[in-house]
Amino acid sequence: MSWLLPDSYSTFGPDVDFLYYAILVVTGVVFVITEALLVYFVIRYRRRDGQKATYIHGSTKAEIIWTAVPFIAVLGLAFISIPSWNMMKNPDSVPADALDYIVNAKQFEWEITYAGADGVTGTADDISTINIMHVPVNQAVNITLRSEDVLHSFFLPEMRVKQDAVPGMDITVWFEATRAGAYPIGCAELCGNLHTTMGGTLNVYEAADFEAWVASQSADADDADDADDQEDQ
Amino acid sequence: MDAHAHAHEMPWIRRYIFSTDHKTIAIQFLLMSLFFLVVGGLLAMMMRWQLGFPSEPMPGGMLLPDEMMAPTPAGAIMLPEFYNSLVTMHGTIMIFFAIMPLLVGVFGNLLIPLQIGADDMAFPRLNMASFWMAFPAGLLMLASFAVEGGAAGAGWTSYAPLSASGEYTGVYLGQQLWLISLTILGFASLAGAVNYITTIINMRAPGMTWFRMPLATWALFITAILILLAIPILAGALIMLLFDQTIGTAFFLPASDGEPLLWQHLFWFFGHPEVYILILPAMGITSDVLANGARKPVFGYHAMVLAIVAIAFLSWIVWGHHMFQSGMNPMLGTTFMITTMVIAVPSAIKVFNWLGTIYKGNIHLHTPMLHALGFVSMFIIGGLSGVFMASTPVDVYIHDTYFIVAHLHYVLFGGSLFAIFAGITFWYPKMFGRLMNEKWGRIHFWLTMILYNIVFWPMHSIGIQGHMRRIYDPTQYEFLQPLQPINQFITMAAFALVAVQVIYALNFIISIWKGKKAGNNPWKANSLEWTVPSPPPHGNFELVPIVYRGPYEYSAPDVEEDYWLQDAPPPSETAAPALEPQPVAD
Amino acid sequence: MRDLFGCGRAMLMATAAVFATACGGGGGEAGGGMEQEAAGEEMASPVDMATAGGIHAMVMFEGMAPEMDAIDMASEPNCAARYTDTPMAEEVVVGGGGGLANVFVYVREGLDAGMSFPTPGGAVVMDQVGCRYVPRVVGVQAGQDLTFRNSDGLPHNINASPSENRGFNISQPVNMDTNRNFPLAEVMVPVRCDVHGWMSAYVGVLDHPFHGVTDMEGGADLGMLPPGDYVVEAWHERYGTQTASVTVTTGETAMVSFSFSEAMAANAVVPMGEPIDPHGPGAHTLAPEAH
Amino acid sequence: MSQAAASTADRHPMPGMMVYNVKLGMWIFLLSEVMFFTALIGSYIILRFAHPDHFAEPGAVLNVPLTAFNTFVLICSSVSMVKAYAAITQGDQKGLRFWLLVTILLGTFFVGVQVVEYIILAREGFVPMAELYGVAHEIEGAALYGATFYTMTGFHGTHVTIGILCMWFVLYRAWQGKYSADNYGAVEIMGLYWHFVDLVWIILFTIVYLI
Repeated sequence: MSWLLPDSYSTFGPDVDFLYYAILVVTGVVFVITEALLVYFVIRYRRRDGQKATYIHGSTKAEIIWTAVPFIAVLGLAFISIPSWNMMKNPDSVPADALDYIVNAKQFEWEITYAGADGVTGTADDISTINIMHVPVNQAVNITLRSEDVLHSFFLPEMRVKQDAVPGMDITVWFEATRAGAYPIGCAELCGNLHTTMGGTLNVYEAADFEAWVASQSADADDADDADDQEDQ
Repeated sequence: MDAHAHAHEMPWIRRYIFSTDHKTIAIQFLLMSLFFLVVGGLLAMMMRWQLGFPSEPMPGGMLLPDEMMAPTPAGAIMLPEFYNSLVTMHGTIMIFFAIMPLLVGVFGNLLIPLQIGADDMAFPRLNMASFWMAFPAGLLMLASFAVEGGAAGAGWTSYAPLSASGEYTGVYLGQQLWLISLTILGFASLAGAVNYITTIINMRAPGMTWFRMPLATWALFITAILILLAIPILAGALIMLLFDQTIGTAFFLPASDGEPLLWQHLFWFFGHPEVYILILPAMGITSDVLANGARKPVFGYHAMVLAIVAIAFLSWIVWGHHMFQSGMNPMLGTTFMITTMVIAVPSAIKVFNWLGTIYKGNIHLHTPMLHALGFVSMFIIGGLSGVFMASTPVDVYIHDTYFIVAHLHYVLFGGSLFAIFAGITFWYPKMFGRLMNEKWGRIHFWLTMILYNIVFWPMHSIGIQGHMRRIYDPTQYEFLQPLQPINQFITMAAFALVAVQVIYALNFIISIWKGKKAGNNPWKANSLEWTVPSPPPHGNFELVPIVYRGPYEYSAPDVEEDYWLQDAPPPSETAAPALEPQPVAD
Repeated sequence: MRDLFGCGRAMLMATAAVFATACGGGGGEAGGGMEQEAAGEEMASPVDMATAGGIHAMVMFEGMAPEMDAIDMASEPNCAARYTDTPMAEEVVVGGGGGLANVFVYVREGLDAGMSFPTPGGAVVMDQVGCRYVPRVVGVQAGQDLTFRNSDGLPHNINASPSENRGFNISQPVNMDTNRNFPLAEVMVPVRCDVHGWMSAYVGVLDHPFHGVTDMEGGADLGMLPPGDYVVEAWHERYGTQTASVTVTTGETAMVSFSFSEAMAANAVVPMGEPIDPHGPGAHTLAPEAH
Repeated sequence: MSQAAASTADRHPMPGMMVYNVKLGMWIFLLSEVMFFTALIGSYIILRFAHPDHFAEPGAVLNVPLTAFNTFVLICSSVSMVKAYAAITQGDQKGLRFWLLVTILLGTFFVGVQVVEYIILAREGFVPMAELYGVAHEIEGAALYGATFYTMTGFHGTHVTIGILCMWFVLYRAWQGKYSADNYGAVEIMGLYWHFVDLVWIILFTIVYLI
């Protein structure tokens, strides 16, 4: 039972993890102090017969202190969160050289489309996979997240990415993985009966391996197109 | 005319079933919501079975129909559809039919007239109607388990479009019953809220100024205002969703250009005030009990009132923090993050004031006091874990994970439910004339406290490891498989937690007949309900009470005892009271 | 506490074992095919067997069978592991002799107006094996039980979207059977699995028993009918429908043949959810290519 | 009516009490009504901003002159309600009955016109259902327009109808002579409700028909 985050492998990782631990420390200190005081007071001021409690109604000074201190603390936490939040979610923060992807969610699959050699989605050389996403390491990827039916939530725990997919909306999600490997993809929004099966795998490759994967896919890209046509029927 | 005598002439059905007496209605709400609390708890146990032992045959599952539990040669295995219904109905029943009626229906009805010195609510028949809408609404909600397609399965938040069309879930009638039931419950809540607000504004006894009201009444007053303003928003949203479901409109269906996010905005615009509806009365009850247990005035009474008002006000501008990852504009996310952080301040003020209240007290650790202290210690955890998700970047990671489940249960179970236990035990004499058993009360408290933490504390941890909420089978995800022993451990502890509640149930039932007779004021408390017999007669007060002071004058140096009833004339006026007690004017 | 608990579970397992024995441990056989399970007591059929004749349909595929795509089961390794070869899509399945399989052939028109047929007691089984439906196309009578069987032991979901009947969306997390029926006749009801996008199947629902699905030879028996003129339709998921008229005489098996070719895929109309009234006029304008 | 209940509701005001219970209760209830219509109107505004192309120009689909006249009728009914209230505060029983009846008739006329308007619009294919929308005629915009229009005006119409039913009850009691210059609470809260419904309509008319 651990309060430590699992390792992160994206450029968002340090920001999110720093904020998490910062809040953990702040709340941890408050937690220990308040709970310790509670226990201490209960023991120290336990019932003594024939004695009265001290008749105190309050203290304006104390009220001001414990209004102002938490106020400053939480506002501080809010303000240090803003830059990271903007970096993660603001569409303007997506690096210009990011690779374009489309992730289309539906009950209960992630359909992932990679733009292919021409770098534009929606063209003939697109590569589509189901539930398995292939990305290069140290390269930003720019995902247009869509949904066909209900809400889903695209969750990459190690990348510290989570974004709901909303039918009728194109939502921009981006991240940059920093280590090659295979990582889970999850659905974090209840999306129907078999919501639980809507998992997948994120394969992060070294640049060369990614090229090889693209090449292997482009070889049978025609077949993939046929398959798409048939699905449409 | 003598109301008191009149009550005894009334036929049985008017006295116990269709009663207009606020105390009887409070007991009706109590029995109803305890029933739903049990139901909600059992639903949670079935969920826990599935989470601890995914797709293993559930004991007793054979008793349930095939649409819920699939019969296999090995035994009955829970279906994902049913699991989703359990998730939905556990949340819905606990929030709308257990915690909310317990806090608002029971304590609102019982305490408001008694604590302000009124003979009853402003609109007693409306009050009766409120219960008789809420109860059938609950039965309708339960009945939805029996209809074709099963009960609603889109979560208690019923996010559209999953909830807006049966084609996504296979649940048609169940979802519609869910919507209708909550709409009826909404009417019941509104009837209650109008009643409470009118009663508190208009029917306070002479001398009961605003700042002489006990904090329980203050909290219920502010809660009633939140209900009054929030429930109609929910009703509007529910009706639109019902139209989408039944007549084919497309408010929330993107296929016809409806807006799924509109549902979320409406729901949480209601939903966040609702969250405080579920905690403010608990805070009020805790304040009353803590002062009584510590034999000391509440520390910073005015600050406590202001904090309640501030929470209520801020609760209207923080709803977006439920929607950080929903696709809402990130700039709005920043705004909501700041308002959300700010709402932590009044909660912190309350915690520090509670600590100030027991500081230098003379603490009597009776059962209600234990539960009140339990509330404070658990609310600290629930409040602090809320700071994590207020920070938007951290929320990206922990949103919709078990961290949220842990957080909300620390607030609703560790918070509200402990306060409810405190409140029921504390005011039990005013309902049934007797005290609950003290020894068994303490045993129950300690077992509950320990087991409760064993159940919910590890949920923070598995949430931090990325365990999503509302998933039917965690082992479907390879990265969650190492967490399965923790899930099993939580499940076992949860069973034990529910089992020890039998102690409370037995204590509650047996004490009705066998409990120690309470007398007027068993806890040596100050507020007006303790000046009348337990249980108070129909009409409550023989003479309209006159209030001389605030409700928390414990250990005042002016009197010998360590408590000072609100209607006790001050020593200087005992000879010639400025105000003559008046007979009740009816 | 833990001990107590384990004991409870052990007891449960024991109960389950007894239950399994009682049930004959059913539900395991993979491979499926259409099974008419124990039919029970048949109600009297209105067809007089003394005068009845049969219909046998042959559906052939002309030309080279189109090459099917490989199914990418990478997202479900447990299923992929069941195959030694790459599993191929089954949209067009042509047998060695040129027969076109998975064609639903049924009597579309010509039954006497007064005739109604008892609902068969046995269930039609549609199995899920290796993340495929086996069989892929079935015919059932309206109201007859259709058993969806999960033999994969991993979660499947069965999403049927009929037009006339009420749809359903049920899931099967483990090896199990689920029975459903369609009370109204319609051709066809599409069925798919939302977890595995490649899995699809079709159910033809008719209020009479005169239908069949072609095997690898392209043959299908439509059963014994009263003598008369009938319109028979053959339905294929890619090539659409063809009709032929056929005359049934006592004691004979009338042959009716259809042929499909890849060229038809281009402008095929594939009916879904079409209500069928088999009691219509016997003769019908015939499609030219049907003989 | 329970005696105990009557005693509470009509009890002599407590010290510091500004308005009697039922009137205060009505004000509080109307606050919640404000929130209800806020939810509906807010949804309309959000949907309209999100999909401006789906909402027709003012007057393109809806009959503005007819509804403007209808609005005038409803405002007149508010005036007649005031007259009824003024009459009973003077103890004028006849005036109360007359003006109540006028209010009822004007209200009924309003609802009647609304029903006729619905029928005409529905025949033109302007319905709330997404699938059936615009079947008969080509109507600009999408189903959101129909859904929001019928929901908002429909709920308002329901409120007017409930008001009319309550007013029949008040009129019946007025006929029995239950009200007087000292006892006119029911008429007053009836008036409060009626003016509220009227006010909501003016807002709805403005944003649904005119903007």
